[in-house]
Amino acid sequence: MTFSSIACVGIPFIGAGLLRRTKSRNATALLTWLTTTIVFGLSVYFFVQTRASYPLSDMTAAIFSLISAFTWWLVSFYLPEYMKAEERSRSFFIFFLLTLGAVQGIFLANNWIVLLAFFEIMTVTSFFWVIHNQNQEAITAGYFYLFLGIAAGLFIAIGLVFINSLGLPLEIGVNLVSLSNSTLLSWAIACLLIGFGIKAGMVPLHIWLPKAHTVAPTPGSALLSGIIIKCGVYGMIRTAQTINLTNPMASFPTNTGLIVIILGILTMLLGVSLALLQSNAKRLLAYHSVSQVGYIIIGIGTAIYLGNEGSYGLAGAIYHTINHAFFKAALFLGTGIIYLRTGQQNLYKMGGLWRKFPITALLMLIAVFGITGTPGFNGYVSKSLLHHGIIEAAAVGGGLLPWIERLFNLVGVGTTASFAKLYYLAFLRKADPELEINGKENGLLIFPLLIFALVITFIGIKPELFLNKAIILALPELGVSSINNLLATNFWVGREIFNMIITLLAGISFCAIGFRFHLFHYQSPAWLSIEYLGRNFIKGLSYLGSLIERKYEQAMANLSAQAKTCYTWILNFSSRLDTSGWGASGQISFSNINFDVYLILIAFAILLIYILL
Amino acid sequence: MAKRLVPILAMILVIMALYVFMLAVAELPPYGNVDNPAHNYVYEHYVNNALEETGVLNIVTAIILDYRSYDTLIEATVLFTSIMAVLITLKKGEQH
Amino acid sequence: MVALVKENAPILIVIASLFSAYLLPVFMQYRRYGIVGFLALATQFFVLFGGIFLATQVLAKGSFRYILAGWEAPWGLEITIDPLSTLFLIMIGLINLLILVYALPSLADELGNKVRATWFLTLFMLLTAALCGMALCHDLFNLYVFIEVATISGCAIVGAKGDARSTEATFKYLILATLGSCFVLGGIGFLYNLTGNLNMLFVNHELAQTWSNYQYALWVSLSFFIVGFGIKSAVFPLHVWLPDAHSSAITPASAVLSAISVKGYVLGLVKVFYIAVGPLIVASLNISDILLLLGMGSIIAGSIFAIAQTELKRRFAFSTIAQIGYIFLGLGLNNQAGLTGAFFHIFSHALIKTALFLIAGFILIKTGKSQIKDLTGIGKQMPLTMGAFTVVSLGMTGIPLFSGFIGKWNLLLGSLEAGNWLAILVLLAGSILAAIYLFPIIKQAYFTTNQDYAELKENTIMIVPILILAGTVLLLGIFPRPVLTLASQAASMLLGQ
Amino acid sequence: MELTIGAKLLNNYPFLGSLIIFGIGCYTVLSNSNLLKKLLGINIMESSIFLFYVATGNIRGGVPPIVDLAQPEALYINPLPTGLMLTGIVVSISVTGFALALIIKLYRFYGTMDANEIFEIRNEGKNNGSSS
Repeated sequence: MTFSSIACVGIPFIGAGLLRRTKSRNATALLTWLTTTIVFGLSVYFFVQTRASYPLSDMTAAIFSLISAFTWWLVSFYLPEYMKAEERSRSFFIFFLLTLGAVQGIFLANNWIVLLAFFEIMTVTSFFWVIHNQNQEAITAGYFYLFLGIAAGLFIAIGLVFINSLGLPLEIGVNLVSLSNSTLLSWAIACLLIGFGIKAGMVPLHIWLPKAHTVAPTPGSALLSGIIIKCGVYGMIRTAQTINLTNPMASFPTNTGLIVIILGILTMLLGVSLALLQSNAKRLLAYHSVSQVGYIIIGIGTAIYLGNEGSYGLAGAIYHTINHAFFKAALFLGTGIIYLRTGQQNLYKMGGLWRKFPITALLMLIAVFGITGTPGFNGYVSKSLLHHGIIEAAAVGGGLLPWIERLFNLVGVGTTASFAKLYYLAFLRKADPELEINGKENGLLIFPLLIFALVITFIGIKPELFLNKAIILALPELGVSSINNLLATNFWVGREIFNMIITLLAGISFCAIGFRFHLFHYQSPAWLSIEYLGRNFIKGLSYLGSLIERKYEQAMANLSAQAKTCYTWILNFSSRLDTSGWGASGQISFSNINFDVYLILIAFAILLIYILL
Repeated sequence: MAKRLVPILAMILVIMALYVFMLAVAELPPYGNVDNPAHNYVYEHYVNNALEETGVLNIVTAIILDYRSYDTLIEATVLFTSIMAVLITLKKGEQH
Repeated sequence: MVALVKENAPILIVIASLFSAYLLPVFMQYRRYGIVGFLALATQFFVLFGGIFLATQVLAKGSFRYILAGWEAPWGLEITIDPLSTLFLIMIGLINLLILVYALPSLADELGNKVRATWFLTLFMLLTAALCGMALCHDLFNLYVFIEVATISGCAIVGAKGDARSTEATFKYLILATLGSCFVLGGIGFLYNLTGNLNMLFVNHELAQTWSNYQYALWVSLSFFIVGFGIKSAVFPLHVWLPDAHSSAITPASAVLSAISVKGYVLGLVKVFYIAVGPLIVASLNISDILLLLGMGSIIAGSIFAIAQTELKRRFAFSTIAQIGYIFLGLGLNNQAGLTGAFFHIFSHALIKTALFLIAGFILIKTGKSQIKDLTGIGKQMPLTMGAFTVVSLGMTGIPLFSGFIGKWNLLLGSLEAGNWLAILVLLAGSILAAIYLFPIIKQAYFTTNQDYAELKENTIMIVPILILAGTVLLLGIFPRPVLTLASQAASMLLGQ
Repeated sequence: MELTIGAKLLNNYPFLGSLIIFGIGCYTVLSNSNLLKKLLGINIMESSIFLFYVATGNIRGGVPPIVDLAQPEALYINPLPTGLMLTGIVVSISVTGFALALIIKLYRFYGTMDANEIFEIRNEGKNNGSSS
């Protein structure tokens, strides 16, 4: 750990401590901004330093730290303006900074235990973002978030316990599979993958994600989607590193990679299909976080599957992590502006907003281009890398994998369709007469969006720059050493672009068809509708839930009564032991000095006799 | 019942412990023998070289005041400690 | 000058604390109580930084020895500077410094006047010097003399309060501790009889060749040591003096006794068994099993007795017995992880127990309450203190992220390695029992409110050491590396790896 | 020549004697409730250990370890245990002094030196205190 990395972790905590003392709202905002700025500067410095001492140092950590600090820094411009409308803004600011520190700690930790510690801190502090509004929905979502977060931490802890009990080092970046071939290690790695998968929103443990991201204040949602779930992704990358990436199919349970790929594609499909049905803008974006994390997981999966040859998958995963942070944060912040000025999150009640918010509309369009993978924007770059990866995996593996490649394209269509829907409903369509608009766009609100849009476009136009200067450097230390193909990647291949454009067109036409035939809010007879079924299903579930809850409460009451009895019993027992000869509770047992000497001598005698036995 | 048993038990224990003691004492090097491990190179060094090295005729003095003088410093400290202990136990500490 | 100090730092640590002890009454003779306090603090600083300096040297260059008075090893005395002793020096310096910072403002009031306070400080410094000496010594008889200094000064600071209760406890402590010293002296006598040496390395060397001839005699000698050190370090059936002494003494005295002094004797045991006798002989004579049994008995019995106590300090005193059990258990496991866990636990328990006693004393000073049932709603009045208490008791139970966890974790690993399932069970039971005897206090403090205290102010300097200790417990739980390195190096040194 | 255990024991009589005195000391500590006598018991135990050391250092036919220049070939007894016991005696005296001071203080509090009586007095005080 260098000084700058420790400072990256420590300064947000110090800043959060100072925030308790600030007098005015402006001072709070300024202090927050200052802290994030310092952290951003430090992480840039750290990045540069890491690059300078390249093969010796940890590039992956530097990249993740830089991206998270950058996103935080931009959001801190947006935050004060947005939080004017919210209550208890100070506590949000404090937890904003605490979470920054924890996230930096996760990315910069060089030891699994430290990583776990910061992971837990991050869970708890970001829990306060989720419950910030303190209404029923927020609290339910918050507890979902907290419990699954703690479950994730437990899974990780169990994995680490397994690793440690095998006598393997707990340093991050050690290739564990080459040190031991015990089955316990596979369990350990499975536990780690599940633990980090929960945080990343992997199917079937993604359930907390849409709830939590919807109820948090928008800057919180942006960071939750942009960075916090990337902590899980980061953990999965680090876990992949412990599996022997340089020598893949021979060493470790061969189907690990395949399982991860299948989980990834399921995550994508589920996320995107649920996203298509949403009418709440933030919920739609949240489900897209699930599906985009699926892309990343597929990348990691291909890297595990292909091992040394999996450079496309891994580079694509890291690149998509970064890109997703940018465009998803931008999209959330854009929706936040609309929500701030109209109080509306329902897409069907918006409309025609491009007249009132022209700059927001433009910048969000760029972000939409990014997420749909339009050539010339950043999403295209990472998606084509991931696509490359999956094609290579299909070429090696065959079987299921070619189908996964097709589904991969299908998800692209779904993504485009749902964003076309979002953009059309919110901006292009005729305005809803009931929509009230108070206020306009504001420089501070627009600024982070602008920067994000610039970065999105810049990466889209010059994708090689960041790939060659940073991501490729991170690959060898992660265990993927054949990077020559990647260095020579040409993103502007006609076939790829054509493929993408086909996907886009298909998506838009699907969207148009959807609107034409009301697929997105399809009203069939009640007994047939998904909602009806769903409602009954949920009714049944809730009945079951309440039943279980009642039983659980009874059991807990029983248990606590038992525990109380037990405690009283222990108390009585020990006090009886204590007063009858061993010493008197609460008073000096001076007269027992004879007894004490006796005890010592008997102990001595027993010790002596021990050798005869 | 139990109260009567306890001393008997203790007595048995003590007798068995004494037995082990005797075994141990029987194992010890014979008393007063020159070849005992206790009279090894350390002893020889003290007896042969104490006069040259320290210039003291009494070898015991040479040992406690020169070879093991650190021990003697601490021994003096024990005395000092006990003086302080007696002071803090018995004296009120008021000077006037 | 600096070079001279650096070169002779090992012996200067002991000598400096001794001489500052000699000087304290002299300064008081001229009514310079300020200088007395300053000198005491400065000496503890010196011990702490000396310890850290030596630790860096040991980590850089490995253990080394320092020859005293110019006489080579078997004829003269030497002291050894290894990871274990530097770990102890750091612990002694840190804990004593914090205790002094806590104690100095109120010491004169608590003991009656400044003269008695000076005497108390003198004894405190003597105890420090003796413990440092025990950490550094490499000679059996030298160890014994230091033990005597520590015993007498330890007894005296218990009796410093001067009321009937503490005097009785002191007498009991003195009689039993002297009994223990007799046993230790007897054990040393046997070892000397068998080897003709007092220097631990030479004893080890001689024993390695001849020990099979003297099995019974060696056994008697080791039994003497177990009982002697067992009494002094208050392991379960021999613990009888501890609760009385620790609960009746004034706060700084009970803190230093519970946190450091008891472990000094454990260190003596470790030195005799692992350096002088050697781990091989210890293992083949089944001494390890006895230590293991003593440790397990201590954990269970100490915790169960602690539950029954109604007085705060007495409960903590019994908890010390339980925690000493962990250390003995680690020593009995006789493997790398077990010893590492034991040494780490020594350090972390020193922090935790000091904090607990200081908190108990602070509550006593501020509210006059010493019974647990009177502490209702104190969490609201003294948020900082009880916050620290919560942190520290979480540490004691061994929750991850607190320093207690690291030690217990290593102990668990050691038990796994030894395949000792009983030890694992006892370790887990110990954690649960610790929760049972500590958490009701937290519950009492936070979740009951039916008592009004007068305005309580926590803004004295006395709160600072408590907060520092709680912070260190947390910090050490997250970054255990420096202490853990010393502990594991000490373990591998003792096991001869 | 292999000796029997009995013969070895007889040969090592000083060690056995010192350990027996150790036992007597223990018994004294145990059986007397008078604090002073307890202290004496401790002293007896310490003395027995001193005896053990001195016996270890003895050599049959040796002379005291004071260099006699007239007799260069003299066989001296082992000076080291003797030296150690000088220190040991000082330690023993220190402990005794401190313990005596404590006994004086207890006598001032309770007017007796008997542990049992002290216990009764304490209990009475406690009962009175609780009843009043």
